Amino acid sequence: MKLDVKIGKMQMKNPVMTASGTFGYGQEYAEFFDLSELGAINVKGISLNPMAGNPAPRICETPCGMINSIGLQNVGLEGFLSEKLPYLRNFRTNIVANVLGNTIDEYIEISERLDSEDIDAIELNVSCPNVKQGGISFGVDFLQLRKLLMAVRSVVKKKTLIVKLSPNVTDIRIFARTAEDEGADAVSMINTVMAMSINVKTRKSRIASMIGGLSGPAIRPVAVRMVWEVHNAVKIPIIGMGGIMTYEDALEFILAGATSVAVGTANFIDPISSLNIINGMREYMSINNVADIHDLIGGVNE
Amino acid sequence: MKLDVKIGKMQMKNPVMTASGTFGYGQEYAEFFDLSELGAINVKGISLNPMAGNPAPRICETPCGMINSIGLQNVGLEGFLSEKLPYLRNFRTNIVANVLGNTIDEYIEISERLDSEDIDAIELNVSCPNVKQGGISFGVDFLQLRKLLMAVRSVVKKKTLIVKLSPNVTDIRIFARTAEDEGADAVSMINTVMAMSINVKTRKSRIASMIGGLSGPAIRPVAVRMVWEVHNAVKIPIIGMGGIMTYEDALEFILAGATSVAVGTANFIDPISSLNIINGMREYMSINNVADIHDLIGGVNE
Amino acid sequence: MSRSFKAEIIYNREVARNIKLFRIHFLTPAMNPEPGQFYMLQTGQFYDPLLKRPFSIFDADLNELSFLVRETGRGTAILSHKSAGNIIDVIGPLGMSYPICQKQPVIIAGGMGIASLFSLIKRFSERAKVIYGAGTAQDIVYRDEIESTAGDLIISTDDGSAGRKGNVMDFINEFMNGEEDVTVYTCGPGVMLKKVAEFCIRKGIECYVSLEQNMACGLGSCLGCVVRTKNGYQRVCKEGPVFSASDIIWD
Amino acid sequence: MSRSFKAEIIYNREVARNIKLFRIHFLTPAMNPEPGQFYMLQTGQFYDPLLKRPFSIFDADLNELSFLVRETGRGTAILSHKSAGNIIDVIGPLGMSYPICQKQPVIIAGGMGIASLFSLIKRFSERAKVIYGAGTAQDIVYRDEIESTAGDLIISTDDGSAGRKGNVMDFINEFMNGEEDVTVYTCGPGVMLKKVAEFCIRKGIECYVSLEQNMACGLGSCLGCVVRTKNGYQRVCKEGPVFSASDIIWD
Ligand SMILES: Cc1cc2nc3c(=O)[nH]c(=O)nc-3n(C[C@H](O)[C@H](O)[C@H](O)COP(=O)(O)OP(=O)(O)OC[C@H]3O[C@@H](n4cnc5c(N)ncnc54)[C@H](O)[C@@H]3O)c2cc1C
Ligand SMILES: Cc1cc2nc3c(=O)[nH]c(=O)nc-3n(C[C@H](O)[C@H](O)[C@H](O)COP(=O)(O)OP(=O)(O)OC[C@H]3O[C@@H](n4cnc5c(N)ncnc54)[C@H](O)[C@@H]3O)c2cc1C
Ligand SMILES: Cc1cc2nc3c(=O)[nH]c(=O)nc-3n(C[C@H](O)[C@H](O)[C@H](O)COP(=O)(O)O)c2cc1C
Ligand SMILES: Cc1cc2nc3c(=O)[nH]c(=O)nc-3n(C[C@H](O)[C@H](O)[C@H](O)COP(=O)(O)O)c2cc1C
Ligand code: FES
Ligand code: FES
Repeated sequence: MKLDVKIGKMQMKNPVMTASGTFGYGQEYAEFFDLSELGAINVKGISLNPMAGNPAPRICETPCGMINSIGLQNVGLEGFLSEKLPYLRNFRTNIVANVLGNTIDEYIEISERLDSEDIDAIELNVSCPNVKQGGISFGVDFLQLRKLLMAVRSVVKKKTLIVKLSPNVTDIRIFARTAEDEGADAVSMINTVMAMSINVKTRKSRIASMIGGLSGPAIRPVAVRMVWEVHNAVKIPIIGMGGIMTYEDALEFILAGATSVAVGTANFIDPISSLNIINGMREYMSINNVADIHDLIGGVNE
Repeated sequence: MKLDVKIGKMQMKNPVMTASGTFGYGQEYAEFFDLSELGAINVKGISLNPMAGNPAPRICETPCGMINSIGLQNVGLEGFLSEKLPYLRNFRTNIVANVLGNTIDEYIEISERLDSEDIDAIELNVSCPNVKQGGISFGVDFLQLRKLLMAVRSVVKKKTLIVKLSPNVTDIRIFARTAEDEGADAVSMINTVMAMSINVKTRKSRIASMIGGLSGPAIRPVAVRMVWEVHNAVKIPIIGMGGIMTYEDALEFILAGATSVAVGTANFIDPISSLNIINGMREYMSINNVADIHDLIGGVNE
Repeated sequence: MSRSFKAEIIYNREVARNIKLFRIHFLTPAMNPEPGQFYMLQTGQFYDPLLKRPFSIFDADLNELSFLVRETGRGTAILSHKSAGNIIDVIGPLGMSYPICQKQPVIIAGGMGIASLFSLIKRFSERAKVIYGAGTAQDIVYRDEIESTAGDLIISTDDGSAGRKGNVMDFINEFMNGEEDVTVYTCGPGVMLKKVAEFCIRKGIECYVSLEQNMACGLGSCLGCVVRTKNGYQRVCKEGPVFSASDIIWD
Repeated sequence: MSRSFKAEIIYNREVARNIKLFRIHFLTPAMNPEPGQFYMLQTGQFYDPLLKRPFSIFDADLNELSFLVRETGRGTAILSHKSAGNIIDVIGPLGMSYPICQKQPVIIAGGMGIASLFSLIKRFSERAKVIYGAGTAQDIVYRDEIESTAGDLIISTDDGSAGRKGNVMDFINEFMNGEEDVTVYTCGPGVMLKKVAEFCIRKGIECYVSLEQNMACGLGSCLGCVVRTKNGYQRVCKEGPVFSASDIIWD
């Protein structure tokens, strides 16, 4: 049974990775299962300099979902390389570095540096709704995205380059095509959906920054639809995510056209979700006589 | 205690209406409560000619939501006027006619006719994701929307004109502003979010038409966010909807900036939801010493 | 008296493999159902699962209703684990019942189809001729009651572990014995319904089928639960679930 | 031995108005908690409510854990209605416990704050001096146990219906009796914590507070549960829930 997939130059032993921002830098999960089982680990968004993040409360629960506005709290590029990466390298799995810049120059600086470090892929977060001057305009304006990608692709020579797409757009295919045209190796999708929840007792937003990003099972049908749309629009591989809780959910994305999937919010609810998903996938393939996971990619019947 | 609100020329005794397509033409609900209690009844989308709708299955459940692809099955304009409207007029409430055309001319023909009939408001559905040639392009292309509204506003002289906005856009404020600029009396939002769900056993979409519209509590945080955005962008009243199940949910929309709210999917789960919501609102106002519902509109604290 | 009410679970007990008899008691006055009608039962406490689920009335008496619930997914899993004292919201009775015709009734139940037909068998009592087919012996419910109620009964199982070996189509001809002046009532898996319907249409036998479709409201308002009929799309929850077999477009 | 395990509910009984003692039994080997640590408990069966909820360890012994659960919203409503035999997923023990200092321990519990401090009182036993304030008599739990365990105890209620009338701040001065060589441990409503913290900081008294914040993971990975400290944002689930009062930026 073949579960391995390839995203750009990155060989994954199975299609399951963790979603950026939902798995810390791995440490918190290592006590629950062997992280070497994962296809890849995607880390919390990395900015050039350390960021403090947004005021609290940063999260709240909504029906079948949660809103977060962490505001890209992170240790910064140097902190990542010196404090976090060495630990992650203890595991036989791929490391994807999720990158966020305020300007094209920052994206270039971080990406160029990461291109020569011991990581496997660079994921450009151009879609985080939680940082004001942040990457968001790249994610909802495809001309900006084109400019950004031309610049970044020219400095990312060795590593796989992934573009993480925002769902907060009219036609996500345009952004996927832009990524493909500008030489991205893959797109990952979806980032969180912009959302708000109000406590009617206090008449305040449930998170300090008014608006945040919705994740979890609530958004899965939207994510699956978008993956299917993009699958019909581009040839580069898709990393699908949004509310994956079980292996069935993961397979929905694969059937819709994703080559790989990422587990996000599920890590909060059950720390071994991603392992269960890998095992469930394997079992499904064995029961249904699927020899190679590639036989399922985009396999939804019309 | 004042619960009455005004949408264009339409006086509502309370802010609660039913959402188009979720309340039939009222008949099914009359046995459960007195429909005269409602602020307004919004009927299933009306097209020029009767429409058969989409093949089955047309609906499926998703986490905290449902996807539908009814495909605008309806009795057509004449059927509505002769078979449905007389019944609805037995109740002392407003009737909103939700209208869907395939072309600008169809929208004009239906709207012009309805303008001289015994209804209270016309709601242009420019955002139904379930009809191929349907209104959807008007809902995601603001230049098209402008053209449509210029034409329709010139024939809708007596009735309140409402534009129902699609959430499947990058910036919903642009569409709301277009509606305001072209003389719409109000915007209603949000219609369903385009979505897909795959049965991994059959490897088929759970609904026959692959993609449908997501409604229910899952989308509420997205809808509330959009209402808040639009409230900060236009002056015309907003009719807010998307996953309202309880009076607290309805108040979230009002605090975010909606003048009126519509109850949709909740009607399926509990046929007296809208009545409970009206009563709950009244109780909240009494407990919290809110004399006039207008004191809550847009009242979320930043 | 409203068709929307709260009910308390009296018991929930396994009556066959994976099948529970789910008995509830209205807490507020409710209407009496007719054979073939159904109810929408709340499963989740909050919004996942969101929608109520449709179940045929299995048996009804004073203030109490019984349903047969087979666990197949999330909603039925929750119902199967509810216990005495739990309260749920219920809507019903809903939909059209089986028309009670004067001709000889022939009732053909496949598997869980018995849930919809049991109360019809009771209604016709010894007049009823029944074929009740199932996969295997463990899937059969209330065999003794049906045996003592119906005038005539063939039990069949695919594997021969109970009754005769075969599926209902193998016995239908023999059972009707050339007689065509009967009314057939049938409920069961889609494939079986289609075969029974085609058989009856071919022979000019009056036949009523009870159909299933995903439902949101159960009230006729969402237009979600349609089937194709010669009169266009019709709602299983309103014009159905019982349809005349000859009205359905079987494909 | 994993911090993620399944547990069976042994009982769930009301111990005060709206407060249940929720006792569970591990089904797989689990670790022992320290006073001040907490667990994440599953509430919903599917995805609504989605997140686990944090609860302080109230009491622990061989293979069993107890929590005090006050019903305040959807998740706690579900927990309050779970009954013996139900199985839930649990993660824990999590977070930092109260440091066990050598000085005289003064324990100040406001309302549900007792949930976090009860096991600390047991740990210090007769060394502990305790102020336990609540709104009214009906909100007080385990008064007898606390009375017989602690060396010294003031019970206070806002309405005087049990113990002395007033809030904990009214007694703190009297209670400490000018003595500043004590360690204060406190948990309760935010306003009270702030007052106690400011009091201690002013007097140079060592003080540990247990804080609450919305949590998603409880593990330190989501960065959702932060509070502002002099060392930047810190996670309540990881660096906390117990913090030194002087590290917190109280605003
Ligand atoms: C009129 C009618 C009468 C029925 N009577 C009975 C009965 O007496 N006993 C019984 O065990 N079952 C009966 N069913 C089928 C029962 O409604 C489904 O098994 C049940 O809804 C499955 O829910 P779930 O959450 O467990 O399954 P899931 O697969 O998790 O449900 C997902 C969604 O699909 C829908 N769905 C899945 N299967 C069916 C189905 N066969 N029919 C309609 N909707 C479905 C569910 O309602 C839900 O919206 C009846 C169905 C209809 C339409
Ligand atoms: C470290 C810690 C220990 C706690 N110990 C206890 C305890 O021993 N006994 C007890 O009864 N309660 C305790 N709480 C509070 C308890 O977690 C909340 O009352 C509970 O999460 C409310 O959930 P709900 O679904 O009923 O409320 P809802 O208001 O419906 O919850 C909505 C969301 O808000 C969050 N939330 C609401 N109130 C709080 C709160 N005070 N703290 C954190 N998150 C909150 C919930 O987790 C959920 O994500 C503790 C909280 C923390 C952080
Ligand atoms: C708490 C939290 C933090 C996140 N941080 C990041 C981030 O730093 N960079 C990024 O690209 N996406 C981030 N995301 C988005 C996730 O990677 C993922 O795209 C999204 O949550 C949808 O998947 P899910 O529904 O499985 O969580 C974050 C999501 C959550 C919930
Ligand atoms: C079954 C169904 C049918 C609908 N039909 C229409 C329609 O005909 N016209 C329209 O403008 N919106 C239609 N809608 C959208 C609703 O009016 C509403 O905008 C949407 O469902 C969000 O609200 P809710 O989450 O409360 O259902 C329909 C929604 C559902 C679920
Ligand atoms: S289930 Fe809504 S119309 Fe039948
Ligand atoms: S709850 Fe996730 S970091 Fe604390």
